[in-house]
Amino acid sequence: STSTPDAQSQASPETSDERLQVIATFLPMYLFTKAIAGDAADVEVLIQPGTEVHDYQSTPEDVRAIAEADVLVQNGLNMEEFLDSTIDSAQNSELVVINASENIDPVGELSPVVFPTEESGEAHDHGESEAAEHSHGEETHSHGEETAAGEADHSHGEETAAASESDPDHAEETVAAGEATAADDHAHDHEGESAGGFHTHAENPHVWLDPVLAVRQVETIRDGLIEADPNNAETYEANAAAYIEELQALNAEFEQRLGAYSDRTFISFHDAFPYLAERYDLQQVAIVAIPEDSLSPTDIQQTVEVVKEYDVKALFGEPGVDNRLLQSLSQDLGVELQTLDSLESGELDPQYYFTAMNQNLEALETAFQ
Amino acid sequence: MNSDPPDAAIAPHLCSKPVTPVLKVENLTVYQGTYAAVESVSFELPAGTNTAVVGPNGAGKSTLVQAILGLLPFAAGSVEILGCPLARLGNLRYQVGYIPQNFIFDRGFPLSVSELVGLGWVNHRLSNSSQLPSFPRWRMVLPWQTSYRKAAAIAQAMERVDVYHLRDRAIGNLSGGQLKRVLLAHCLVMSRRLLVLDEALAGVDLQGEADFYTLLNQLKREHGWTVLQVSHDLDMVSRHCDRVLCLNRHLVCQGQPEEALSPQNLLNAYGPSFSRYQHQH
Amino acid sequence: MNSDPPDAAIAPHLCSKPVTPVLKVENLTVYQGTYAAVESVSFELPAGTNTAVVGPNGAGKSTLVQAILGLLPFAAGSVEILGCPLARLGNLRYQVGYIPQNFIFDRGFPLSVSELVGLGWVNHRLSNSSQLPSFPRWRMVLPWQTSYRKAAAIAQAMERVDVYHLRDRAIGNLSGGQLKRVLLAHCLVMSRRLLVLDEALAGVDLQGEADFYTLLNQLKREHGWTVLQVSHDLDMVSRHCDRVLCLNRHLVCQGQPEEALSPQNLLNAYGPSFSRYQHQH
Amino acid sequence: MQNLIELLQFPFMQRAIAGGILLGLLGGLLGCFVTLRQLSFFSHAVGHAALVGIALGVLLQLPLNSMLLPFTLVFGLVVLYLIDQTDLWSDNVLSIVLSGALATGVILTSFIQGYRGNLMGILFGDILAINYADLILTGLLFLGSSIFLLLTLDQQILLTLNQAIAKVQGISVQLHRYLFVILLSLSVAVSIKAVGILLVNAFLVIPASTAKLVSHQFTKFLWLSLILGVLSSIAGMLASGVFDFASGPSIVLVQFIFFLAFLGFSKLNRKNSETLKKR
Amino acid sequence: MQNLIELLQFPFMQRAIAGGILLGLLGGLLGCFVTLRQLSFFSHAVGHAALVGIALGVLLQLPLNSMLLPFTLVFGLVVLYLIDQTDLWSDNVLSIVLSGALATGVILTSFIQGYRGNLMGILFGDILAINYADLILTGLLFLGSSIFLLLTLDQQILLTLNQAIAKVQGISVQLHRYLFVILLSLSVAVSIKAVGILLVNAFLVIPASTAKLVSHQFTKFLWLSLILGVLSSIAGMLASGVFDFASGPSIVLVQFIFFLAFLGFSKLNRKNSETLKKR
Ligand SMILES: Nc1ncnc2c1ncn2[C@@H]1O[C@H](COP(=O)(O)OP(=O)(O)OP(=O)(O)O)[C@@H](O)[C@H]1O
Ligand SMILES: Nc1ncnc2c1ncn2[C@@H]1O[C@H](COP(=O)(O)OP(=O)(O)OP(=O)(O)O)[C@@H](O)[C@H]1O
Ligand SMILES: [Mg+2]
Ligand SMILES: [Mg+2]
Ligand SMILES: [Zn+2]
Repeated sequence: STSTPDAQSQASPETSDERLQVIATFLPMYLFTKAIAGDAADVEVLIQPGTEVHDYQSTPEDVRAIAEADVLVQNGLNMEEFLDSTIDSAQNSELVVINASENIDPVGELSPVVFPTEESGEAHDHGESEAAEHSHGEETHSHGEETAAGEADHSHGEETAAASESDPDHAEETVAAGEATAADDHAHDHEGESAGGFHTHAENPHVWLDPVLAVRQVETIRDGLIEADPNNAETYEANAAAYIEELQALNAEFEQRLGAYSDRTFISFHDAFPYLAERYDLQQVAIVAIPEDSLSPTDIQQTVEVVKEYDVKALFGEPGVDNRLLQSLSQDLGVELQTLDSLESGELDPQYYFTAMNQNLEALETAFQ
Repeated sequence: MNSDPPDAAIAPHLCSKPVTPVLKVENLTVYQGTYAAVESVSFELPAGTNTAVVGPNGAGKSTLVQAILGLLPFAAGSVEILGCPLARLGNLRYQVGYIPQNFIFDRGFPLSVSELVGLGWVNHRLSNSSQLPSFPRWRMVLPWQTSYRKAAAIAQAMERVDVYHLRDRAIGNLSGGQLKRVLLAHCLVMSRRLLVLDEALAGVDLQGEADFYTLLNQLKREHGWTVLQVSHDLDMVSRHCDRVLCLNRHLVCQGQPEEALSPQNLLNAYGPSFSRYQHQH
Repeated sequence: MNSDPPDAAIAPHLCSKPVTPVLKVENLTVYQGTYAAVESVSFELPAGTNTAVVGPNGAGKSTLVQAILGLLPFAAGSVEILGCPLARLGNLRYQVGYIPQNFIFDRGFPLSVSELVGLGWVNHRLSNSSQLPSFPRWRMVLPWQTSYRKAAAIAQAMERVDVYHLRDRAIGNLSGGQLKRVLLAHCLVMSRRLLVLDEALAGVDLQGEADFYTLLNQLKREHGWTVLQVSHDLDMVSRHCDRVLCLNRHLVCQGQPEEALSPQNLLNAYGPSFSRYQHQH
Repeated sequence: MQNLIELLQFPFMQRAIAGGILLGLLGGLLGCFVTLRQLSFFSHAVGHAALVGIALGVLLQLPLNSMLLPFTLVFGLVVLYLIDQTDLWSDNVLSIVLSGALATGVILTSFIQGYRGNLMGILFGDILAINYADLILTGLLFLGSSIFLLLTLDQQILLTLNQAIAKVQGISVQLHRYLFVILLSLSVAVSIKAVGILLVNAFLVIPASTAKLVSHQFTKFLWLSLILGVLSSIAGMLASGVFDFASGPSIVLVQFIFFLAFLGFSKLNRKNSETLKKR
Repeated sequence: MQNLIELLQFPFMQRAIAGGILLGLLGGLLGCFVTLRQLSFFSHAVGHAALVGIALGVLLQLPLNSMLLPFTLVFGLVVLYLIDQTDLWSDNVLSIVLSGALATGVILTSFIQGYRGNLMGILFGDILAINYADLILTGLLFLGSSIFLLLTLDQQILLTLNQAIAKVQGISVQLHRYLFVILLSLSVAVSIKAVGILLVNAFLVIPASTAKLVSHQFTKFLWLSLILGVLSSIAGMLASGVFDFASGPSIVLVQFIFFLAFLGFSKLNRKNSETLKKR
């Protein structure tokens, strides 16, 4: 059997109608893309919400959809790494891949999963810990760039520039802090690099949970769509603008409502909210990095200490997951068990983002009261 | 002493009549896969007899024995043990001892010889070990109450087949003949009404064989045990058994060893080429 | 015709000298776990003899045989087969046939009788089947070139032990005796210099046993096969074997059946209580 | 050390150790028969195959927790039925049913629209997350199992050793086998939710196999298996406190080390006595 | 139907079918010995245990893809060694080594700095994502395996049936066993990356077991196993095209259905002939 690029190039024009065919990899990407595209393009989600990402096995229709699609929207930051070979397999040379996180500076270091006891006093001084995070973030990122050369060729400088544009204060702080700690953390940096040498999820991919970065993602997707389908540029602009406005309103709401609290430490089960935490000066304490991790007693001991020290009112699980650890911890400590939605599954309606994030906001408020 | 009538009295089993054959097989037909390995075989075993089943390889001897014990389903016919159809035998089942032709087991099984022998012991109210004084019948028997009797019975059984020195050995470490002896001890550990032995003595040495026949003879006479054994050793059979069944799918003949093992009958059972053996003997 | 000298000539094996015993065991000591099951046993088997190993259960007969064949490591002593130490036997190994006391296998193994018998055939340039005309020696033999010879040899071997009618049967569906016969056929499918049988005839019916002894006799006389067999059937042994080894951890005695199986020797081998058997006989 | 003592004062740590001990007992007891009946992969297979149960639960809108137990039971019964009906080895059947169920599960999940939550999450218990209800359930299960198994110990051994002889001795072989698988399924269902699939499988297999390496008697085997189960739980928890390792895997590692140590010991023993005798 | 024909024109579909056929052949061939040697859980266990290899790879900064193969080999050899050294059943040993390795892997991963996501991603291949390199590798492996296994077929059968007899006949039992496990490890390593753990396990176990149900001859068994492997791949791929099911699981489901059908057929056959004979 010969490879048949002809068969494929015949097939694509036949089946694709005049509208742009867009595939979003998983829920948040679908929500953003759908919001931008509206009715101007066909948007499909590849991984149905609720499917465990690693249980995902493609159907021929899925691959065919990729083969015939014009645009694929993915979160990037290795979130969809396991899809790479499937996308290759579809052999769609005309496919435009929009990497929604390409303008975003990822967090590579872990959130303080393990919360060092001796430092717990200083931890109020979030500036420092944040700075540490940033320096690691950059380190890992630059490394990632070297290897992922082909697809996203944006220079590092441009990226950070873009970042500082949209949020000048924050960016300044970032750069300054990064410089300040670069020398001190030298030894640690090497460890960071060793993790970077391993290219699966070296960066935390949960970008979409920060409304400001979500705006960035929406913009990236919008630009990508416009490039792929200039005819509908206005529609995309308009839809995106409306959605961004909503996101900004959401951001404002978050800032305003969370600003009222002084102790802003919250405990999540896995490390899904570092971007959100960073945005609103919250302190996320994650018990484990990824949900499949096993626990050591010290992890829990430190969690308990954090709860006591910061008088945390709530622990956060994820909706639909019966998390027994959080249940028994909340019973032991007499704190509430709330849910914080990481939006990896949910309803296929662009407005769902706001519903879920508002619920998250309320949940956080109860924790800080 | 003859076949223990008291047993029947303690166990007021619906189907046990005063004078029944220990085993009654009627018109039994058994399939192995699609092959009728045993066809319409009928016979009876009176209590206190030692009956041998002989026949060439593949004659259906093991099949017959397994069907009688309920290990193989049968297509037609009926089997009654102690006057009961197989399915309703219930608690009397432990009064039947069995040694299969191939005892297949996991060589790494962590089980000692004395434990294996002890597994033959059933802690049952009705158990009326003839070797030991029977205890009051109205009392519930709890496991620990019989433990000294059990230990004694195990020791005695092991001594009878001369494996007492192997008592703490793992069963996976026994030689072929030692294992056969241990299985015999397993059957001897308590009183049985029927002993079904499928080539149980193949692989046991001369001495063990002779001892065991002597023992069987004693148990048969003194305690009314009934024995059904499959064997290829016609010499031993004709010397020690009361009756012989010649099987070759059908029951070719049955009767006293002298008549059943007559050259003509053997010819019928083993086929025309059997004469060769007769010559050599 | 005596032990095939040509074979040795084709295989210029370093260790094969013109007149060597087929098997030479010297001072062999073998442990089973921590127990010395065989202690300093020495003997030789000249070509073309049928030797029996007898002894009580647990005497170490199977242990001895397994150590000779390299299935068990031995603590001391030496074994030479066809003049070669075991480890250097190499390609001559297929000239040894073996039937274990217990042939343990997966009953669901999808293998037919004729396939199992065929597994005994080794497609070797040096294979010099005495039943079939030997083919030119200078040619490379490819598998398909021998297939007709192989098929014929398989059929002949199955007929010799009377299992030809079972040829397409799965080996898991055989009766105990039928399986033993099939294993014998497996050994007979090609010419062997040494046949080691560990109670290979236990479970085979009278006719099969007699036939097989006749066959062995013929192979021994006509083709110089050498046989080492373990058996508990002293009658058969004294009737058919040339030599007897009495084993009870040590080699108690060896010699012609008449002398080796004398009451005194048996008493030594089987221990003092053996007299009982002697009485009954 | 200091830290360890502090840790031991936390209720979660106390619960985890208690849970480890109970599971060590339960696993050690059931494991004796699990290893001998070649069901080593039962819990593992059930754990994976549970996807189909959970997916069905979502599709039929039944509460998820209520699905695990019936599914485990059905899985166990199907496996046993297939073992009875075929000539195949148990591990073979387990593997087939596992694959079939997992494939069905994956296909079923594609019919689930907009479900929120992690389907397999239900299986990832962690011994540090064990709660009092789990402890009580496990305790009850251990009590029930030990009563059932010890009262019928002779029957259980005999039917594991050789079914033909067991049947002739009047043991209801099928009944006992099915009861055992039901017991096993119950235990697996309860403990997988409590401590996760890795740990359940290890508790059921490793202590009993270790005991099997050195035992020639069933009673010794049983006791050793129980003792090893309990000891490795305690040692594993303490090690995980001292070295700050994940607790579940630490326990498994301790069990594995015990296994290797016993293996080495038994080899060494044999070697020694052989060389002794050689002289 | 229409849709199916369209789908078949896509190269990914053609590759997947070709891959399915090759895997059906490779799995069917190796599976014959895998089922008979009680290694049904080998691929599954290796798949899980690979975590330790992956974690080591990350920690030692080695490229991950290069870790899977050596790890699989080492795993296979360790398992075989332990089977040789103990009285335990193969599935028992597999289960123990799986648990030990997985626990070690989990603990090792905790030494990895930074966010690490799911390390097992490498094991979740998808048959629709198979590429030409995979196809060629699988083809070569099949060629190599069939040459090796068919040339030594008699030896392989004999040593699987009974090691003592095989040894006496001059077969280097240990050598052949180790070679086979190396071959198996190679195949598993190559195909797990290509099609994922679920499918590899199914290909190695289900067609061969199905063939075993109805075969009384080894040659028939071997052929049937190969044919079933190939047929179920094709049927599964077509079904997944028609019903829009995930392709890998569809193949497994077809294999499972074949298994049940053959089981029912063999039972029915026996029943029929029995009732016939009864009259
Ligand atoms: N692993 C072991 N540990 C200790 N003793 C063992 C072990 N395996 C076997 N034995 C003992 O070694 C002795 C020799 O056994 P072997 O199988 O050679 O006897 P045999 O002469 O073949 O007996 P049989 O006539 O019963 O077949 C026996 O007493 C047996 O109990
Ligand atoms: N599954 C099967 N399918 C067909 N035939 C079978 C099957 N199992 C057994 N047989 C045949 O049934 C017949 C009876 O076997 P059985 O084991 O009862 O013989 P036996 O009289 O005990 O022989 P032996 O003296 O060799 O032990 C044999 O011819 C055997 O080949
Ligand atoms: Mg028989
Ligand atoms: Mg022996
Ligand atoms: Zn698994």
